[in-house]
Amino acid sequence: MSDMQRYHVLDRAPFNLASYLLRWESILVMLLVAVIVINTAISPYFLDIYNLSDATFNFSEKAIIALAMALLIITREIDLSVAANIAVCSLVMGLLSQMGFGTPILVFAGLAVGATAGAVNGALVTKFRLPSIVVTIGTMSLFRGIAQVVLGDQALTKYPSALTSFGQGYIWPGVPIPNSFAIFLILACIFAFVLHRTVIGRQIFAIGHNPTAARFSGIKVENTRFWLFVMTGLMAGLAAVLLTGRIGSTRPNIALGWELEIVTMVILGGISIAGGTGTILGLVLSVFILGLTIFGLSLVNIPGIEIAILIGLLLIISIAIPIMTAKWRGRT
Amino acid sequence: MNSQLPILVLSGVSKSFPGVRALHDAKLTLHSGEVTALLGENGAGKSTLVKILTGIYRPDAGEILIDGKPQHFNKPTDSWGSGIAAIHQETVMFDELSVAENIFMGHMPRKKFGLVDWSLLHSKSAELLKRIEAEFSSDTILKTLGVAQKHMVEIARALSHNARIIIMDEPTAALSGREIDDLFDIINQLKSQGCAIIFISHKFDEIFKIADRWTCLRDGEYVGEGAIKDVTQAQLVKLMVGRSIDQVFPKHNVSIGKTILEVDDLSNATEFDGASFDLRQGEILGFYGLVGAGRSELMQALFGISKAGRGTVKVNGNIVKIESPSDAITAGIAYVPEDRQVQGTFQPFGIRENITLPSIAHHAGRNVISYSSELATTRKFGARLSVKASSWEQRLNELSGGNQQKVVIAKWLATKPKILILDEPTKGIDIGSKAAVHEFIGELAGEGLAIILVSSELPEVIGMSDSIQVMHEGKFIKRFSGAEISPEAIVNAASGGAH
Amino acid sequence: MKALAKNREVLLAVIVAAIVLAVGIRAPVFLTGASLVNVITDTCFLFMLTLAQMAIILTRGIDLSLAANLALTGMAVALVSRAMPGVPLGLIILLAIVIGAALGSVNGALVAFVGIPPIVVTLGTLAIFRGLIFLLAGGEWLTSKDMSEAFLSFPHANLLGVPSLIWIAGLVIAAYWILYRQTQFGRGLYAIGGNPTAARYCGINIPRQQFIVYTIAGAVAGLCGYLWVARYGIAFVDNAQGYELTIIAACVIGGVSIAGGIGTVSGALLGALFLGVIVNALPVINVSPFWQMLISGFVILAAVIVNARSERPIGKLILASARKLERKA
Amino acid sequence: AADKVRIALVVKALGIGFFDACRDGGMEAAKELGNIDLIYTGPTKTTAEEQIAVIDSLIAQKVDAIAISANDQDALVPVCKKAMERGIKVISFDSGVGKDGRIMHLNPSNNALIGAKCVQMMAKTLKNEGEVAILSATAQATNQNIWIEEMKKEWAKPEYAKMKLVSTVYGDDQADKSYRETQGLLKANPNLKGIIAPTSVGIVAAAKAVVDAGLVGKVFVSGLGLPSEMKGAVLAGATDTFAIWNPIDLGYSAVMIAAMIQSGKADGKPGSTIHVGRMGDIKIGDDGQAAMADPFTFDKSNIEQFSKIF
Ligand SMILES: Nc1ncnc2c1ncn2[C@@H]1O[C@H](COP(=O)(O)OP(=O)(O)OP(=O)(O)O)[C@@H](O)[C@H]1O
Ligand SMILES: Nc1ncnc2c1ncn2[C@@H]1O[C@H](COP(=O)(O)OP(=O)(O)OP(=O)(O)O)[C@@H](O)[C@H]1O
Ligand SMILES: [Mg+2]
Ligand SMILES: [Mg+2]
Repeated sequence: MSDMQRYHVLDRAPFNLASYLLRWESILVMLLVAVIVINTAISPYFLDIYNLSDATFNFSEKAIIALAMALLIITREIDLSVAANIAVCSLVMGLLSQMGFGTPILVFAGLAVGATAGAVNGALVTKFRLPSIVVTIGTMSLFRGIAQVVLGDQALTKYPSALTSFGQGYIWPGVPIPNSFAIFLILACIFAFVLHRTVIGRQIFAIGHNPTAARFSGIKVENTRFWLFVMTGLMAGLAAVLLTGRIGSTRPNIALGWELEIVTMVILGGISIAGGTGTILGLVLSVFILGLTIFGLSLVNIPGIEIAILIGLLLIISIAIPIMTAKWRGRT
Repeated sequence: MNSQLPILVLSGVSKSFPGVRALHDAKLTLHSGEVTALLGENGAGKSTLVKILTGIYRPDAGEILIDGKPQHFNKPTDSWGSGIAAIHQETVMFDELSVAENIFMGHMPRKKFGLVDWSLLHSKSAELLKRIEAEFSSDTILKTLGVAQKHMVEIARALSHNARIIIMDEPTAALSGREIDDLFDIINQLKSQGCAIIFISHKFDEIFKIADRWTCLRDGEYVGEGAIKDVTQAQLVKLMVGRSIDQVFPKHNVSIGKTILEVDDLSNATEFDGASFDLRQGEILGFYGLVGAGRSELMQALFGISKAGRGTVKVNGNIVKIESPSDAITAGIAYVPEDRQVQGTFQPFGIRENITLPSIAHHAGRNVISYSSELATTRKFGARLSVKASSWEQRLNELSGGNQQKVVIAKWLATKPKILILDEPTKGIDIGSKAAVHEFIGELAGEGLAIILVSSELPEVIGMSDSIQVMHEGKFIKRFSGAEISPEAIVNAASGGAH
Repeated sequence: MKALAKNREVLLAVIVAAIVLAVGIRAPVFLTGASLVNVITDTCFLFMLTLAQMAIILTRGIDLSLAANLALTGMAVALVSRAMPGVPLGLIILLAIVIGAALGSVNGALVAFVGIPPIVVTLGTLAIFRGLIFLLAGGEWLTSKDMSEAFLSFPHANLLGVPSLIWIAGLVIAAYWILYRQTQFGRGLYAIGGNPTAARYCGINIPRQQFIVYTIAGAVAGLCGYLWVARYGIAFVDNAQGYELTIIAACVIGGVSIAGGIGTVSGALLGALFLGVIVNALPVINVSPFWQMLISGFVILAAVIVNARSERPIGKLILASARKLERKA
Repeated sequence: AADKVRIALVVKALGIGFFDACRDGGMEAAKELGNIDLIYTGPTKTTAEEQIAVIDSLIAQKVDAIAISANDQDALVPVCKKAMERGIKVISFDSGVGKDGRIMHLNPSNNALIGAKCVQMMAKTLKNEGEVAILSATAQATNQNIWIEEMKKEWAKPEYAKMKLVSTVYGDDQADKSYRETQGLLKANPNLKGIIAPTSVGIVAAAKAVVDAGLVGKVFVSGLGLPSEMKGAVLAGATDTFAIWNPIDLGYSAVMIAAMIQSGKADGKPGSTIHVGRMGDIKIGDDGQAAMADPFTFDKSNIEQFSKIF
């Protein structure tokens, strides 16, 4: 056409160091470095490969759920029932274990129950068009309620040793990488690849930016959301398998309050609660920042609740910094 | 007329956004009792100027004089105080609130203790509605109104300020025939009351009908002004675009091929009834009707957005079940929606990601997306529609409305459809781009694409289409073709009169 | 549409009444005046906090820190009362309101002026407030022995046979009703949630309104903080733990749209009453404690589903025949 | 300070009055022994997962001994085992860790005795007659459940035939829930005469609810509570008697035992005896458990005096 060259359009915006440095991931990297430096300074026990590896036990299960939750949050949904879901998964595993089933069946059952519970959430949200925050507040009570009705004041503690040694174990004798942490790392790579390199990932972002336009673009919005709920449930099931194995016991209050910790991980990772933005790299960095902050501070025996204050501050300040800088840059 | 002092003088106004110079040393002069048309291509800075005049943006430099006195607008209420009111390009409406609240939001009449004076609010609103001959009451909840009625509420709101300067940023973009005439009646009424009016539109027939003067912007800069009676459309277009555009509706001589789409008795409970038509390769079928005639609803049902209750759709002679847009895309149908903000664009995505989204599977071998393949497509369609941007990664919310529209069209062409449905494709885009779009539509038809063109702009429908289907209140009235096509007959049919 | 909203509220009211009656049949004692007053009194906190939360949700925000604010303020005034048993009650109440408002204004400032998403801000302050309780009291529990007689007895005092807690809740409800229905500020909240850009074009100072709304909500939470501590006679870190979600559930059951811009006072109050009746009724009819959580989860879901069904949008009425039908209905 | 012996006292959760009193006892023991660095710690929530994280950090710090009151007797076993494998001496007190996860367990008192005591106190107040309900903490609390079990055993005795257990409810150690549950009990059981709350949160809330309902003198609350928190209830008349062991002594003993075992002065093996400072000798039973002392009862006569202590 005659005016093919009417405007000159670059392929990419020219490189701009400042905006590169102000990317969320860069800020998180700086934060992570700061956390490591500070922790090393305040405790001689921090930079110890065995200690650090043990520390990962306490956040890997949550981080695994956070991966799926991140995708859900990108599509403007949320699942607050994940922790309660763990309770139901663990419950079913415990009951089956009492009946004498072996580890493979238990693992399968944990995953299946988790995915089913996720499907319940997904169906309620997508079929009835309900806001997920409310649905999952409801199913949170429902799921934990089920555990409570079945277990009452009892605990299930008879688990096959294969399961417990998996939950408490390391990938290889002598290699200080716990199974749960290794699973998290592998899953993080898979999630990052899917989200950032594949069609489905692009569609997930599109749904988060503008669900209506996504529908008009031929994306099966409700379908995708449904499967993301199932995926989140599945990850909760996986976390339940690992956690049950690790502590070898099931009570109705297992994993109590994890939902907010997981949401905190996701948000600090730069995944916007308004949908559409975020990276898995950011999430992984945030997992390390939170995990190492908590571990480092508890090494000097700062009470958990004071650490919680710090994390609250960290969350607010770290989100405020880029917003403030952007404002300030916009003004000049 | 120009002997009197101008009511508003704006001079040396500049405004930049990060990376974009929206206005540079712009100027504008208004006189009482005159309509001034503000002209410019998409992204020329018209809406930005409006937002500066209404206190929404603060200019980086420049001066605003009203009655010779300098003004500083920091927030919308400041500009109301100086007698300026505006109907913005984006709808400024609250669906859940009543008409009266919509009119007076931000300046409700109040009684003791700052409580809202509901009775005064409603009586004032009723008065305003009566003045513009609206037929709904002031306590109607807005979302129950149709588009044209909503538009009247916006006009009532502008009037509620008793403003002497009224700005209308593309007020006719969502209106058709009769409603536009109603609007012009109101404008004339305001003129006679001594108001100065800024009228922004990309439709020249309207400009020549209503405006007294014109001011033109190009790339944010002032390029000239004058009286409407002294210029021709070609001169104005040249000023706006910087070159001349010869043909607005290029009618290609295309050999029309075999029937590709057959729609039989498509109906749903509330929106359209008994839609039957067929479409051949290379054919452009226009759909005309008043706003709210149900054209978009029909097209959306065809595209799988909503469910039709009854009827069949055949593509290439085979019945297809279209239950979702992805089914439609698979069947080779593409739909450029009418509401680009809500239905068409992903604002935080860049141009590339927007354009390739519906056809993303073509760029992904085994699900993994290839960036270079995406970029090639983006360049091809972006350049062909002359999208103006700094880079292909620029976010959509940084583009002007018209350029966003081009991206939306590009993204559907990239799906390589067999049947292309265009719903108000040139709504809000400037004359130059419009010509490019029309040219392109013609070319596509030449390549054998079957096209449905839904438009509320009569010249466009008549100029582009081989035949025209008219709808009224959800029903098919008549399909005009060849010599039957005349503006009078079509408008008559669209208002339900041709039975 | 208006009729539809009314319908939903009527429906909710009928459901609440039905539950009360059903419980009454199994345990007649539930229907006695004293017992019903008790239920209302117990739900007073939820009434006030639901309205406060509604104002925030209307502006497309959310406040997860209300319960933590309540607990922190409660602890602060309890500490004051212990340190200075002689402080007059009026001053204590004023102090509670001021502390609560100050905490709320932190949320407000971060949301409105810095521009951080509300859920992030309040997730953060939720943790911070809870932590501060621990720091403030050094982990101690304050019980009735640490509080003065006047401090403790106020929520139970009767005025014209009605507990003062109900009076206070009544005042707060009335104030919120006036705010929502009778002021431009309140209508502006609906505008902000309905269409923020439009609200800005209408000259509404969105940050200012957001700030005020969070601050008022904080003040209400602070007031509830004192009342809570006085009523239950204990101040500790876990006071009202998890209550933030109950408040949000009450809003949504009452028809307040999480997407902003929609919600009525009567709806929100009914939503709160609904939950209040459920939690009070279950122990009375001897439902096994293990079943309570399951039942309340189920009931929340049921309420939300029923609610959503009545909210289904109908298509555009373009066909003349469809419009006629609609008019008849 | 480097050569000091570091002993961690891990409680169910920080911010609970009872455990703060335990800490005071622990400090006393540390001071008495001289070379002890006492780390008082615990999670924010009473869950096993959080407590495991705390233990993990103690292992990383290479503390010398841990005395823990467990949130879950089974879930803590693996991590405690890991601690012991790394040379840390682990004992449990108050609420036990399963056998494999600790060297020995110190019960505050004999469980059977506590259960019996609760029933006996109520029986005395009610003169063996009337309807009684139990208000517990969470349904998962190990010690609560053991005590309720023991109460039921005592209840089976013929002298309580006219005293009926009508209901058991759970207040989750939350003031408002406990309060509401009590209100529910009062409404659902119009003839209720007594409430036994073997939890320090529950008992306070229950007494408050009884006072607020104007049922002082008609319904009596008993159970386990701290004198400092129960003073109001006793003076108001809602509570006639209640019991508790001395948490200061409990903390003292736990730290003392941990220090003894750590220094090799005792091995903590079943059947052995440990000398526990001012508490005298404590004998470890064949199940690896020991009992510290009998529960102590409080009423109007001694509440003033003890409410100043703990
Ligand atoms: N908020 C903003 N941020 C960044 N750039 C902006 C913003 N608003 C407008 N622009 C840019 O400023 C320029 C002028 O835009 P404006 O909306 O005023 O154009 P217009 O003349 O109204 O065009 P149209 O006819 O398409 O409505 C465009 O290049 C646009 O991309
Ligand atoms: N009831 C409504 N509420 C909100 N927006 C509306 C409504 N009706 C139409 N609109 C908007 O107004 C514009 C024109 O819509 P509408 O589809 O009614 O007009 P039309 O396309 O000219 O008529 P039709 O296609 O039905 O013949 C679109 O942007 C649409 O989204
Ligand atoms: Mg514009
Ligand atoms: Mg249309």
